[in-house]
Amino acid sequence: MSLNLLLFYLLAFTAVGSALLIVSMKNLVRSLFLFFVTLFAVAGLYVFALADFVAVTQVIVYVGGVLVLMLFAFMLSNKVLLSDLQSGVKGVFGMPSWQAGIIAISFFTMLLSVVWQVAINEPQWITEAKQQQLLIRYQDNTIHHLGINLMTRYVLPFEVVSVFLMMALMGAAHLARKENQEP
Amino acid sequence: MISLTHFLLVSALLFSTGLYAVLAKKNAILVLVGIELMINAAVLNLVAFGRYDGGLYGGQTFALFAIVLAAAAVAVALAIILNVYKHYKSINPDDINDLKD
Amino acid sequence: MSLLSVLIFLPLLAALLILLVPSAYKALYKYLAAGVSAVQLLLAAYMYTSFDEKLAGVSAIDSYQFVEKLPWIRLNLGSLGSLEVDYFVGVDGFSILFLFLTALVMFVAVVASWKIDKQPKGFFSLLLLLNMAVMGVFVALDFFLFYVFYEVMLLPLYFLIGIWGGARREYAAMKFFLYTLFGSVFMLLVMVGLYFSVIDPVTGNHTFNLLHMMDGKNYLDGSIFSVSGDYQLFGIAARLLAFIVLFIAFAIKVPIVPLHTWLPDAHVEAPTPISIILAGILLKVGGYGMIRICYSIFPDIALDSAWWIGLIGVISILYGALNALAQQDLKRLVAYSSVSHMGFVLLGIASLTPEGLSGAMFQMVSHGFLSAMLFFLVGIIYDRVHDRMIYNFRGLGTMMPKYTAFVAIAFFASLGLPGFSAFIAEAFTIIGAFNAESVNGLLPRWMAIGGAIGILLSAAYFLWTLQRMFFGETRLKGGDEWKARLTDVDGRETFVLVPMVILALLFGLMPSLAFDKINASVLSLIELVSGAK
Amino acid sequence: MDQLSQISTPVLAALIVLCAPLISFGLSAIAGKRLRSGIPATVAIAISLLAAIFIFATVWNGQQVHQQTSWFRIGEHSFKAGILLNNLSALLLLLVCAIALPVHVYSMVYMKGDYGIHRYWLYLSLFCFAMLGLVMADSLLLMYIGWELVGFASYLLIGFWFTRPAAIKANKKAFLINRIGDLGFLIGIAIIYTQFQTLDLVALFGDHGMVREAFNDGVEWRYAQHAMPAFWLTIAGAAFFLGAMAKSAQFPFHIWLPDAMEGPTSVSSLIHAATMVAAGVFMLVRISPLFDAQILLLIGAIGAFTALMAATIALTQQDIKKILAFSTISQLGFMMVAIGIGQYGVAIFHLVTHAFFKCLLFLSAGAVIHEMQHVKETLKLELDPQDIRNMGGLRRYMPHTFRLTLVAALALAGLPLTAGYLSKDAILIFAFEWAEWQSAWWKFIPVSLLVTSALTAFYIARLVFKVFYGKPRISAIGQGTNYLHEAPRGMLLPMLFLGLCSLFPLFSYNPLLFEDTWIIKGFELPETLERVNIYHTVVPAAVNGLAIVMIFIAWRWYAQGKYPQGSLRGRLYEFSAAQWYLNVMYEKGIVKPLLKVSKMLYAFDRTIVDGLVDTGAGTVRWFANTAQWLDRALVDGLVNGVGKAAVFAGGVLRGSRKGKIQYYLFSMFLVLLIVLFVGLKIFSP
Amino acid sequence: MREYIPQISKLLNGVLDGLPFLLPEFILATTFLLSIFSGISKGQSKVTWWLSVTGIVAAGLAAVLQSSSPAAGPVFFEMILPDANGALLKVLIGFVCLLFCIFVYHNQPLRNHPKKMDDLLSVLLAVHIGLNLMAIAVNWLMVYITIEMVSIGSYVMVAYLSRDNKQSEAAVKYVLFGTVCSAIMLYGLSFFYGYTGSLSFVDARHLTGLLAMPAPVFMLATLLVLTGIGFKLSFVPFHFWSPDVYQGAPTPVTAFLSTAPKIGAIVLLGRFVLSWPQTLDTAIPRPLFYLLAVIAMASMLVGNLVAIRQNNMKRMMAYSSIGHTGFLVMIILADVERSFPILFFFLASYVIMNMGVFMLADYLEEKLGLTEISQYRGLGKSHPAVMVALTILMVSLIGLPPTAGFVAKLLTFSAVLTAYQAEADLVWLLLAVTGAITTVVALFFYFKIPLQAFLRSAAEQSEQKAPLNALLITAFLLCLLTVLFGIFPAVVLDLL
Repeated sequence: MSLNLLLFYLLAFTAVGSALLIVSMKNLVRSLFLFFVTLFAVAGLYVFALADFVAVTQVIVYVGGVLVLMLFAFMLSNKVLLSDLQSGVKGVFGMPSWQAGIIAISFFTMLLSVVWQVAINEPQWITEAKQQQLLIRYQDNTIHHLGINLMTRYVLPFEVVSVFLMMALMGAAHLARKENQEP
Repeated sequence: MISLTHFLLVSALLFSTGLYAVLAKKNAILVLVGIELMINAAVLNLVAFGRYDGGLYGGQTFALFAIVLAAAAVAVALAIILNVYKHYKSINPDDINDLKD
Repeated sequence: MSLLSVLIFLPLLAALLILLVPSAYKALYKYLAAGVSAVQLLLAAYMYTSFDEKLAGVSAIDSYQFVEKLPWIRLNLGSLGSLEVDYFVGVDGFSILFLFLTALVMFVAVVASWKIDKQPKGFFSLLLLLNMAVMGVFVALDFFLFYVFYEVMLLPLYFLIGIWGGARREYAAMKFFLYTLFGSVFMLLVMVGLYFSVIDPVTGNHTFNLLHMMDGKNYLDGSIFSVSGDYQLFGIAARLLAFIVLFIAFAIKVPIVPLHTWLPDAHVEAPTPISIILAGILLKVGGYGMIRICYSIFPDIALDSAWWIGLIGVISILYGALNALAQQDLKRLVAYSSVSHMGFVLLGIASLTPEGLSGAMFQMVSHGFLSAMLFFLVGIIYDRVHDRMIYNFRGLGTMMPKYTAFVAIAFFASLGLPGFSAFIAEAFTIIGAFNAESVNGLLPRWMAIGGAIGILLSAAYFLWTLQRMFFGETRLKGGDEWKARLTDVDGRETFVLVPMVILALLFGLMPSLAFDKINASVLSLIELVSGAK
Repeated sequence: MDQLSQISTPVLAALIVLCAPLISFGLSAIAGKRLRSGIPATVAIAISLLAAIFIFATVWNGQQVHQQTSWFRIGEHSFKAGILLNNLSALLLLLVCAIALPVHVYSMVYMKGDYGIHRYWLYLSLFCFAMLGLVMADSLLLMYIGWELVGFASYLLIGFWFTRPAAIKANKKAFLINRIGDLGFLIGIAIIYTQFQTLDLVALFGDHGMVREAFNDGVEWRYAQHAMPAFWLTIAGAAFFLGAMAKSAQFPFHIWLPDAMEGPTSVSSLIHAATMVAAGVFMLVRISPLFDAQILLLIGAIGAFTALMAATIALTQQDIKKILAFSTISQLGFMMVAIGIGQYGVAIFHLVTHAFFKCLLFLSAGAVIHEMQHVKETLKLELDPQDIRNMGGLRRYMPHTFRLTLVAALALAGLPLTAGYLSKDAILIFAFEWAEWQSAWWKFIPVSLLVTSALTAFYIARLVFKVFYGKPRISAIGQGTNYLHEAPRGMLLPMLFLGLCSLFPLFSYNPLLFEDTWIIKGFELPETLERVNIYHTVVPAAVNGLAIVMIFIAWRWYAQGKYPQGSLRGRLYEFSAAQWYLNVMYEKGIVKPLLKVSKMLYAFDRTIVDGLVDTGAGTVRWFANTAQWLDRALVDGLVNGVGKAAVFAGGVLRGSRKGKIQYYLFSMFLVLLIVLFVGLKIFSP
Repeated sequence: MREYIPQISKLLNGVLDGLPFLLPEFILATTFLLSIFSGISKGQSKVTWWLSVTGIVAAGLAAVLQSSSPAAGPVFFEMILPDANGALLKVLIGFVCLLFCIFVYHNQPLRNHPKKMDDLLSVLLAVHIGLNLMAIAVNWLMVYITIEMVSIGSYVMVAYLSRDNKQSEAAVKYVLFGTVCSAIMLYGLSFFYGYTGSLSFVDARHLTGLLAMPAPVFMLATLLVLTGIGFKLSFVPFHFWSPDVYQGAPTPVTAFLSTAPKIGAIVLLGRFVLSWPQTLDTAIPRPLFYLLAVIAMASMLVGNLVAIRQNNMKRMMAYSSIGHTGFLVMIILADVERSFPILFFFLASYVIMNMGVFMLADYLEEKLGLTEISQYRGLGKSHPAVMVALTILMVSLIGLPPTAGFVAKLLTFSAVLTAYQAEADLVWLLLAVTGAITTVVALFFYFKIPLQAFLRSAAEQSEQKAPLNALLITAFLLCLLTVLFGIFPAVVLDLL
């Protein structure tokens, strides 16, 4: 077993484990902090998929943005919110909602079968890509590639997303804004 | 090189976990967290597949967009949850059930 | 704008006018409606007299009269071709009778609604809208146009029954609406199917033209309803299924057993003028539709299913009559008698003999006068005492001699007393049905005999009613109060009743008035259908 | 105008015959209550009579007159309306007018002062019009119209006093039973039309008419291209006979006629004795070529049975009009027998003679009832003026009436010198002759006729003796006060006319031999009238002998009051008095069940058929609920179901899931999983 | 870096080629920016309103121009396909947005909202851009972005007032349901990508790749992707949110939600489903086809049946819209290319009817405080014009002549029966019959309104006369349009 793989397993275990902990935790704040761990671990996994820029974005946007936003949201609002913990959770691995569990497990089974299909039945383009050496390599400068692609091939979505973000910003700001700002 | 299957397996686990959170957690914020987990699983899939897309970088680009969009969605969702908290004094999705048949 | 279009759209114009006239002048509405109906009646009468009876119509466009054909809808549907609908109206022997009948019954209905004082604006404008739709149905030669008019009939009726009706009017209105819509929605499907199966031989486009649909040559090979094709839908031959669907749609209107149950409810709850229209015209739409559409477009199936149609007719006759025998509500009795009498129409049509078909047509016209009259008569006592249970009256003959005379005339005319139109109709329906086995072997003879028994039963219930309500010593449920209110027919009512009596007599004594108009069409239809073998 | 000039004189006369009552009818209809006098109607019928005499003079034994005009067309067939005048119709026209006129005159007195008299004349004119139209019609369709219209007029007249429950019940019954007959007539018409494509009487039943030319080999009945199984010929005959049975009150459709006596007596005499009820016989004679052997046997058998049955019932009736009604039924049976044995001329002859004497009997009865009513009203008694038990000894007060009644009674009993003797003996003789050629079993027809004529003599004698002999049974009358009067002249004169017509001279110079009567000669071939066998002598002797014996018995019993009390009041008496319980049987066997069926059917209609529809609507609603349930609650239910099981496992499920977002999501995923699962089942190889 | 140099000019050309086709979006984006600035200023919202209306109208006109010079093929590296159909749909979307603006302007709560309505208009403009792009998107990336854009804009719109419990509840339900659906869709898309290496569904490689997918994967991935589209269209089983949200959201927003996103999403679905016949000339993959057929039937049935039980006007309309979505899916299946005029006519008439109904419902709600159908008792007498208009719209929604709804239904059946004639698959018949039956069923609930209004009389006669305003006039005009399009449908389709 290579170190690579070991590290991958470690990260994967961290990610999945922390995710499971999040859903089974009683304490909201702890869950949120555990979410940090998950996000970091997943970002690590991105790196293993040679998507270092994505990993960085993940850390910046999620950890720096989303999570902080969530925490701020709590802190800015009523204290009660913080302690407003969900009920029905019994113990660490208690089953607060076993129906949800069944659904999740069924889905997981389905996904497993899909994964298995992929494993035994590699998609054709991947095979071709492997043959033609179109893979992303360790030494590739992904930022370069992404940059150029974003400015050419993906320029339309890129620009649209700018409008999108503007709108989301406005919307969120509007919703969070206190009323009666104006007479 | 780590095989595709590994990634897919992890992503499937994350997705299912997120799904469980969405369905079971009695706190809207945690439901959002569950959604983020699902999105992360999808992104993981995308980058894992994207490794074979050396020419176009489709997977990674999509992943980038997905992350950004998710963040924006969270912002709005949080604002709305705060709003609902103002009215219901609760963010337990089960308590929010005035509208029904 | 041909005369026909004037006839159709005049009421619409009047309806708009009524909507514009402010409610302060509400007395004006009925005069306006009556005026328009009278003009229509004159127009229809003029058309009736100037109708050239040698021209057959049916499937030949050049022998239609008063034809007007304008392009209406031209929708370009991409590779689906273009959807072409024409405003195409014309009159042949079958329609001219109904046109006149409609104008007459509508006029009667307006006069019958003289005393409506609840929201007269709505009432009269809806009545006129209904008038337009019915006129349209009887002259449309384009399936799309026909369907539009057919459906437009429903809405005013729903409101007319629903707003101005009796105690259970909501139920009745909804039931009526649902029933008819149920029939027509599937008719829509068949219509669309036909559209895609038929092409206009001149332009090569698909067409809604009813006349083109009647010609087997215009059907595309391999299309759903192609004449030769054996397309199957749900395991049934497509043409058969289409015929059944259309038949049910019209049978609901006729109505036949067991699709008749809307009729008693609708009649009982509807206000008198609407009952008159329902029985006088709307039931005929069913029969007309069968002739114009089911039989003309699917002659092959019509031949094959004649036995069943005849059977349904006989069952309707007997079932309706027996049910009428059990009624205690006068209006319901008349309603069931309608079911019974309309059964003759089915029997006559199924026989496909000139006698039977003419008899059926004649029956429709005659029932138009007579049922309108019967409902009007029921309305008279209902107006006076708001009761129409047979057991609550007795010996009206002494108190209301004129009324009783009219009732007796209407009853005897309905039960087929010679001299009145129903006699000719029923006798020839029976004769035609009987004849069928010799002529074309479509109906067994016992069906004719079964129908004849229906005539006997109709005598039973009408006489029983006469005996119960009008003869004997006067005894009323409402006592002296009723006695004061039950005045004999007044001038306006006589004004309505007398023309109908005269018409029933006139048609009974001179059946040629009607037969001459339809003869050519009847023969042509029979040729069309028999030629399908 | 052109057409009018082509009309031949007899036809014009026939039109006058027809139109006179019609005009009177129209006049009465328009005038309503304002016209209460019967003069227009009487004048009209008088005009008709004159015209009828003219027609008779022209047509009798001369050329048949047939003229028609197109009425309407259906398809390729033209239906014509026209007038057919031959021996039969000319005779009947004359008869109808000749009977109707006296009845009109009689009515003017008899109905005087009645509240609804204007309606009386209206109806009477309608009846005359219809009856005359029926007689002169040249096609089955027109005949049918007249046929129905006379029934309608009869309905109106029976129910003339419409406030009397019995009257309106009776007229309904009469009309309905006649309708059954009409049904037969209509079916007959349908059969004829189907076979021959025409309804013209001349074309159909003329000397070389289609019916005679049609081919029938017992399997197939064929004319030109049209063919039917042979049994339809029999059915056609039976159908027409059904019509005749109802109209001519043959068993089992006779029950309406006694009830019809609820109408004014003058009406009974005209319609229910002389003319309308004879229309059945007339119609059968008109279409006689149609009948095959079976039908003739049937007609004969029914006629004979009806004659006997009605006679037995007449023996015990107490209502004077009922006795006469049953007598009429019985005599109509005689006519039917005549038709059944193929002697159409004799049937018509009896029809004519019977019309006169029976009409007279009714009018006499009317006169008597008139007086009894008068007594009842002046003395304010509770009595039935028609019950013969209340009468007696009237001979003294109403001698003219008595004498005329006697003439008619003798005619009915068939004693010599009367017209009845001639016609009745003719039937009997021919019946015996006919039976010679039939199997022994059919002897019952002449024998029963013989018995019937004996019974006839008895019951009519009973009537006469009970009414006119003995002492008045109402004590007040016997006490010398002159409550009873002779009938007024206005009534007596018509009766006198009829009485004269009931005697032999009108029909034959020979009072004893029917073979010489001109009416029969007008219909029959001479060779059938030869006195070839013993029956021509023996039968009259036997009949008259029997009749005299019966009259004597009746005289002993009723005139001398030596009635053997008790010994005769057995079951048979009851059976006869109750009119063979037929009414009860009809009521219980047909009317009640029919009403029950209709009630049941209506219930079926409301609950099942309509129920189905309501169920349809209900189903939609049910679907809606189910869909709702599926939509929101199936999953819930599933969850709850499993949840309940899970309570054991410690799982907890609280509260309703409605309106909860996670529950929506849950449902969505569940459906997704199910779809996925099903889809995989279907699409995975 | 270096390897891109030879391609760069080609890539830039690709970008430049595509630019002209985005004129409407440019106009909208500019208006969007301007609206933000104008919204900042204190004072009346009128400026923003006029600005937005101008922008929308201008964009609409640009789209009209575009329709006459459509692109030959996909532009922007197979991101979008700005064809003539797309241009027409943009016009339609613009029309909805315009109506929405009018609606908003006359809606008291929005107008008097302390936070003003400028932001709403800005969001609307952004959503408009999203919708426009959705209507022409042929790349999953674009699809995802536009769906998200429309969704998030809609969340904001629903939550805009948050006046009371119900409004905020609607928003939170909407946002949670929506984000879950989009997350699921993203996951599905990851498989689409993973199996084909491409994201554009006009790309043959993508389509063949999907066909080559193992059945379970294809089924799962397709279902997951459909979840996202289905959420926007709210067909069964992704419809759970819509009744609650429709009921809770401010009425103008409900009206908007029930129309505009459906236009974009249905076209999107159509483009995807029909990419096989159009690009590869093969049949739609059977699982997808049957799945959609079942979805169409289920939507028609569920929508119409459940609607029977509803009493709240907006809630009923939610189910009605589910039912109509079933019809839309049916049209899509019956081949959108051939039947685009049909689809367009259906959408146009649907927009008119729905907008009209909601405007009138809003009028009744705001002026008279009536939200439940049973409260409409006897309104026919006191407000005849409003109720007659509402009745006409209901007639149109049922699909009875002479209204646009009827022609729409007729055209739908035409498409389906033609499809049946082409391939005798029982599914077509089932679809047609389901459509027919649900039409009958629809009578039950649509006619509750005239039934209440005309057949019943009010318990107490309120003589409260509401004034005529521009909203009402617009609604009447729409009502007139339904009749006009019913009698002369060519008026609409001659646009094509």
